[in-house]
Amino acid sequence: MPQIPATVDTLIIGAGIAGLQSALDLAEQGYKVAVVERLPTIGGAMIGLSKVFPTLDCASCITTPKMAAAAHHPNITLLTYAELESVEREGEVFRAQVVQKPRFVDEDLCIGCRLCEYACDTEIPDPYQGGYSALRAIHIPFGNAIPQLALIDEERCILCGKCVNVCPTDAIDFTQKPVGLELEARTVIVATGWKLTPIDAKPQYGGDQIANVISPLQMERLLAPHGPYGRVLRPADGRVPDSIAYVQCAGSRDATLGVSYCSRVCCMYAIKQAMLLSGAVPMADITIYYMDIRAFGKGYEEFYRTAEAMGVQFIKGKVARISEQDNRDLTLRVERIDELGQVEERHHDLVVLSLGMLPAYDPSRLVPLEIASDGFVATPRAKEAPCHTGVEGIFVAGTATGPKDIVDTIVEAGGAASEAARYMRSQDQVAVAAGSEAQ
Amino acid sequence: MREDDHSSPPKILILATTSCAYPGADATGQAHLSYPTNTFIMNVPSPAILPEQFYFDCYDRGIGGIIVMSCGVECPFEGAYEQLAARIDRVSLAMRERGIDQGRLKLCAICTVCTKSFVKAVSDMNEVLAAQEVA
Amino acid sequence: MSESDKLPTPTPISTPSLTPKKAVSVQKPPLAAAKNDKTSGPGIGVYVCHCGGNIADVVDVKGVVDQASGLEGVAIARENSFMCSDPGQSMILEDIRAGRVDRVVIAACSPSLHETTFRSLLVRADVNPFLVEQANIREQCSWVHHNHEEATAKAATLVRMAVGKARHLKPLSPVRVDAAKRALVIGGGVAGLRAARDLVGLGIDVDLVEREADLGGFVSGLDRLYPDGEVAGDFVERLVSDIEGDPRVTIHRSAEVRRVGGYIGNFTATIASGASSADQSADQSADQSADQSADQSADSTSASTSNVEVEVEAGVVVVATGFRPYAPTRREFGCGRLPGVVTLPDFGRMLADLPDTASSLEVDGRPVRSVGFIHCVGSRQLEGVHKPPKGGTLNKHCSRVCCTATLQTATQLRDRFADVAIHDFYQDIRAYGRGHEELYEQASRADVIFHRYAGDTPPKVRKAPEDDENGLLVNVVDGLTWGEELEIGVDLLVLSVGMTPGDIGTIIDNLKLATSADGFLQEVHPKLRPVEMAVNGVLLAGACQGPKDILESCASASAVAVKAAVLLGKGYVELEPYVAEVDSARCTGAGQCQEACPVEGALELVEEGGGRRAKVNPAICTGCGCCVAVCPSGAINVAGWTLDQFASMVEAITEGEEVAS
Amino acid sequence: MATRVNTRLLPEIKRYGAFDVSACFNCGNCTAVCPLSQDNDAFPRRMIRYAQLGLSDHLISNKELWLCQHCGECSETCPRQAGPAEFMAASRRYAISQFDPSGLARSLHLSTGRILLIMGVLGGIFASVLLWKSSGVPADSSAQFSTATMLDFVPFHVLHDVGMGLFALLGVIALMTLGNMLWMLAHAPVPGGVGQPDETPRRFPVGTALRAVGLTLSEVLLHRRQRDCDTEHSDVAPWPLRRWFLHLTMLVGFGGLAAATTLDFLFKDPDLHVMPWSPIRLLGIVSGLMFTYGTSAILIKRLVAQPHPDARATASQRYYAHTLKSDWLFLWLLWAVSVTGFILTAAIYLPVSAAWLYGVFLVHVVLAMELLILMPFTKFAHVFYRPVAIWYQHFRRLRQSAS
Repeated sequence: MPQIPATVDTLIIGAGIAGLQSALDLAEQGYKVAVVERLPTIGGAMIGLSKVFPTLDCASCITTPKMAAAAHHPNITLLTYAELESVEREGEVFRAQVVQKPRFVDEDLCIGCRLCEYACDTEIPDPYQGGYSALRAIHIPFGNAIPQLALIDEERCILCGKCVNVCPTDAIDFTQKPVGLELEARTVIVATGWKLTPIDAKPQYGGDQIANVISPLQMERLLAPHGPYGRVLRPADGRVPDSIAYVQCAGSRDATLGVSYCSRVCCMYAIKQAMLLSGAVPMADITIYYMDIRAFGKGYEEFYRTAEAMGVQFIKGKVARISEQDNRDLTLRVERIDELGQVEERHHDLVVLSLGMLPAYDPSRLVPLEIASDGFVATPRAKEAPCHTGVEGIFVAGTATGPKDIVDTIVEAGGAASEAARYMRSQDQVAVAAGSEAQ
Repeated sequence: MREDDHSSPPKILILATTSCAYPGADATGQAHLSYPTNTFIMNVPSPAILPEQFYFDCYDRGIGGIIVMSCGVECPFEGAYEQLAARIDRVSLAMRERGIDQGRLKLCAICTVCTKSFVKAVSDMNEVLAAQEVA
Repeated sequence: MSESDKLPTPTPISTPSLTPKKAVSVQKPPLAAAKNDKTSGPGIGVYVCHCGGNIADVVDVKGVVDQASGLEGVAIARENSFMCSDPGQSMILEDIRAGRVDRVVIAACSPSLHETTFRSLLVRADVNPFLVEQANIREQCSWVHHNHEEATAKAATLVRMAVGKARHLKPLSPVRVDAAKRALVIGGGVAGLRAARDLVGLGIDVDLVEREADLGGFVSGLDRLYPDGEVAGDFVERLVSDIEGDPRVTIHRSAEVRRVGGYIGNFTATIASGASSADQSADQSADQSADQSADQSADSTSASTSNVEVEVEAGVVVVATGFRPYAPTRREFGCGRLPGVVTLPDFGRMLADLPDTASSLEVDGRPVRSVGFIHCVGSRQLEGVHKPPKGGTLNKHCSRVCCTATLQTATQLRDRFADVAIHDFYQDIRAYGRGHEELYEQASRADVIFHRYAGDTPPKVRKAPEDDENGLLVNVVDGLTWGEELEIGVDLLVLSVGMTPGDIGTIIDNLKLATSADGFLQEVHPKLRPVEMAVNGVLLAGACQGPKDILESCASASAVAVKAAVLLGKGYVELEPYVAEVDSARCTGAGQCQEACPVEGALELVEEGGGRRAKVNPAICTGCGCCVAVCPSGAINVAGWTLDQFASMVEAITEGEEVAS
Repeated sequence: MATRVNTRLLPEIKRYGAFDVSACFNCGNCTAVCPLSQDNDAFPRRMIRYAQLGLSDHLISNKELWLCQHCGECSETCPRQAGPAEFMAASRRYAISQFDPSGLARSLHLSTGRILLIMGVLGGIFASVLLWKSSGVPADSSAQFSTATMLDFVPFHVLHDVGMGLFALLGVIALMTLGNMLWMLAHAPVPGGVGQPDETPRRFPVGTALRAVGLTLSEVLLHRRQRDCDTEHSDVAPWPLRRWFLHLTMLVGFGGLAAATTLDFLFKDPDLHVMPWSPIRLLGIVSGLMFTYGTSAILIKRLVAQPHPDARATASQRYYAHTLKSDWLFLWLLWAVSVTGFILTAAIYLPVSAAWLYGVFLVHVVLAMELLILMPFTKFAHVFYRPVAIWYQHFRRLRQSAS
């Protein structure tokens, strides 16, 4: 068990890029920060991406230094694989109950050597690889996970004991139990992030039914250098796709899904993936079916134009229906709005649904704050204080307040740190004033 | 590679400024453009740091060509570019005196996104060197 | 100092010095200095990264490692799939801690990405952070070469060069500069106001400079703000009241930054304030019209009305100068030529000035029955379709806020005038933010009729015939109507103008700031350091960086404040140590160096030990090396970039040649 | 020549029931999701766009308006919940009003008061005429109710004359409105001119037209399009309750009844009592049963459905949320005519004798007359327009594939 301080200045919920940036910005000022993450590794969604728009830097290259910096910062305590149970205000401070889930591997003893992983015979689908490849029942989540600690999948481990035999430090402990922790913090930053619209949200698209209709995060993994196949192949039959389609707004701007807002990143990630695909599968035609191309950020419009010049085809029209043919190719039904408004059935052999962003979960169950009608954390003074929840001492960063790209997330994470620091300073000021009055 | 013989082509030393040309070379890499492998990039805050003798030492040691990729007038170091340009002129004159082909030294400005100019500068120098080899 | 400095703060804060130029010190290398001063340590560790497949797919990493392990001075050579990752870093850390290596060569990506990562790794290992050198075998090797053998050979040479340089690496220590816990915020718009408020909240005093007599910038001239429809004036007032009267903020109104210079922790600026606000605003508008024709600068001699100049000092400079709304030419949609063609900000003011009781809008005395909005005026411009202004460039960027601002204005117009026909000419509706799509739907449901035009066929506007019911006719090839040409009668045509970079030539020149292709200020890295400029201590808030709406401007202003607090919180700043150093023993006082030195005050000749010797002021020295090149006795070198290092890198390149010959 | 846009049409269409159509953001989902929308015969977005741009003639001249069978798939999947299916229904009502120069259809659609007034006035006139000519309820109220006693009550020649008069009037009105529609169909603008018939042919291609008639008949009689619709439908009922089946029973029932009545008129001695198994009467009875079943089932479905316009409601819930009074009028009329007819037929063959049956007879005749005369002005008008549109589509396609 790492040494957990009982009292910190700021409790940050979520160790994605937003939570990490807020943590670093506070820790650099000398504040003590604890970050609670429910997954066994920090890094959030970003660490699973291949490259990021519009600079096409590799996502790991930007995330890993921040992850490493946070992991090694003397003022930051990371609580991974830990579930937040509740946060309650107690006078000037917040009291948080956290449960450390059992890894069944002693965190102090594990050296991350992976011998257990090599010895384990039980394969489980690898969520980090979009489910396309397998992990062992005991594993380190992925190569650049932080912390580099093994954990056992409780559900699927068959208790054969092979890992116990090979572990050089005797770290494996099947008797581990969840451990409750209590933390006291002066401020809370909610950075709970997002999740993808379920792939089967729109039955007309056949997501979850048709193997060659995939999610954008699955495509990220197909494109990543350490992806499941090492190259881009169709999941259904392992063929190299000749014709790939992106269906925009497959999880957003659609009242029938209950998501009428724009998810803000889908246009750009589709364009980015299209560009990467034209490198990875040079012979493939890539088509993006869209309603509006929302390339609004710095350099984004230019990026879009570059993709167009590279030969990515943009077709205006919302795809209404996707069906599978006998050879596992796909038929998309779409109105050609940019032509004569005729109905066309177009064939592609791989389709990526540009799914949107939903709140990862509802933090109001745990933290006393308001949720807006879109399901994200409410920010009552959004214009001048986008990171303010309206509740004293509780701030919010990143996609917990709505879909956002990485640039905007990182800037807002700085903003949340700023708000939190300012709040704590003003508390101190009041305390000093009260102290001097008392004297 | 264009060269088909087994001996390796003459080496090109590229002095690339930290704030412009070095990122420009990085951008060329990020764009996955392609250029020959006889190129060796040396990161230099400002090439004005290198004395005249440095260039002659390089040729003496067998460097085929030197491309000084500076920021040009965008140079972040006040006044350094002017001194660099004057020095390159002097070196060039001295090269003629010593019988070294002046084409083997080139000064150009490469910005952080000048990927095409970067590749062109490299291929131009290679042409100069190839012509020289034939001669 | 204000009382905030007496407060308990998370870090010890030394009293800031307001006489910064003398408070510069070069510290003795603090870490493992003694051990590393000699060149014969345990040796160099070479660490070659696969970068997943980025490197390993082209370069035979194992081969590079093998070659490296045979090099002079190399103690260990290893590989890892991600050197920057925790396992990669731990590998290096262990080697250092076990005493196997005392300096490090990383062969991986460009140092621009991970130099700081590996430096801090060395700090963790109690080794001077400058004892690391990177060989760029990704951007400059595996990504540009495809032949495996040749790329591997080149990678090996790049590693040899790095090792050559590493043999001459010396521990360096940062130049420590006392920093004023003050910030100069240039621009009193939304971003500047918000930055000022957050900065004082984090214990940093502020000088806020605003060109106009009133604070609030562009937003103060608007009517209502999206997405909630708040009155712009109320919003600005709220921001202003946050800082007005705060003793920690000095507001300079009707003022301009004439000169700004210095370096992180120690910037100085000359602020010229106008005599009276009335005079000043007249002067401003004259300035602005002049801007469009000729090059302007804030320190032009014409501004003789500004008679008060003050000098301020600041630890950081926050550039919050905002943007300039695009000014359409007379060719564009008849702006300024046809009656009833206005820009969106103008239209906002028209609505704001309209009495609440007004039952109809009028233009030139005729009632407005139909209003058109054209998006992307001055944004998303295309080569061959749009003409750049004289000496300028096309605005290829998207201005981000105009779509939602237009939708907001259209719904507001509908609220006030139920019977007006409203047409919206767009390319893509970019209602991306929270509450924006809702505004789009609200506008649709309020019967705003949308027409989609292609970027290369913008709508055409002409005056309607006298007998027409409308004053203007707009013709558009409508992408939503199978490319049919439609004719739409309007009485008022509103151009949703984009954002263009502001006129901040003086500041850009003085501080040597970088701009991106779109003309806006360029941050160091959009994700790693989104609010910082490459010039240390210069921070970016709001739309001077690129189009941003109010929320985004405020978020970036807050992020700037936190960055300033991190930089200045300790009361001193540590600068990179790459400055000229004089070896007094070899210096002959010849003085060529001083002649060559382009920076005033950076290098002086002083009497020392019975002769003239060169002396460098490390806080001012830029490390350009002009002095190095001319020194006849080789007595000057720039720390971290010595001539020895360059020489051994060249040796490393040509090593193979010598063997061959 | 550019097309001039006006924005006054949209509010007008909304009055006919297209309440949400303004929300449309032209994504094209409705058109692409529609199982009947194909190639260039694409709808509903095209019609919505015409409405948005105020192009009334373009809107009502489109055969696609009538090709829609209102399955509701488009409304169910519309991302903005703009109700494209309801828009199509509203546009059909609007088109019916536009094809009718008298303004009667518009009144019926837009005003409940006018519906009641028109129904009352017409009913009053018909009833008065019949009663004026009536010889009164038979004095012997215990006499078995029969065709003969009915025709004693209102003499056959009165029924015959009034009926023929009404048919003649109906024919004139129908020809006029249908003529309007045909003229507009033939001049309908087609996006980009694709598929537009080459200039008016010198000779009307009779053969092609007849083949198109054949195709149309088979399609209408088999209800092929409605069945296509139903397979896509998310709330699928057992087949006897499916929309296409009910509609088919109504169509066949109505047709059978019309045939039986006409044959009776032409060939039957009014005074002769025929047994239920005589062919014409059997046709009438079976058709009447079907018709009654169809109208009743549809009415009940509509009455029990909770109208709900929002997303994720079932298609029929959304469909019924936007039913106008004029639609109800048409349905109730059909139902009332079928039910009264059913009662009368039953009474003829059962041992009953009641004075109120003559009242039922009067109501039956009056309502049937109203139904007939209002046919071109209510939803009933789709009986002509829809087959004509389908015929036109076949005709065009046949000609295109020939050329």
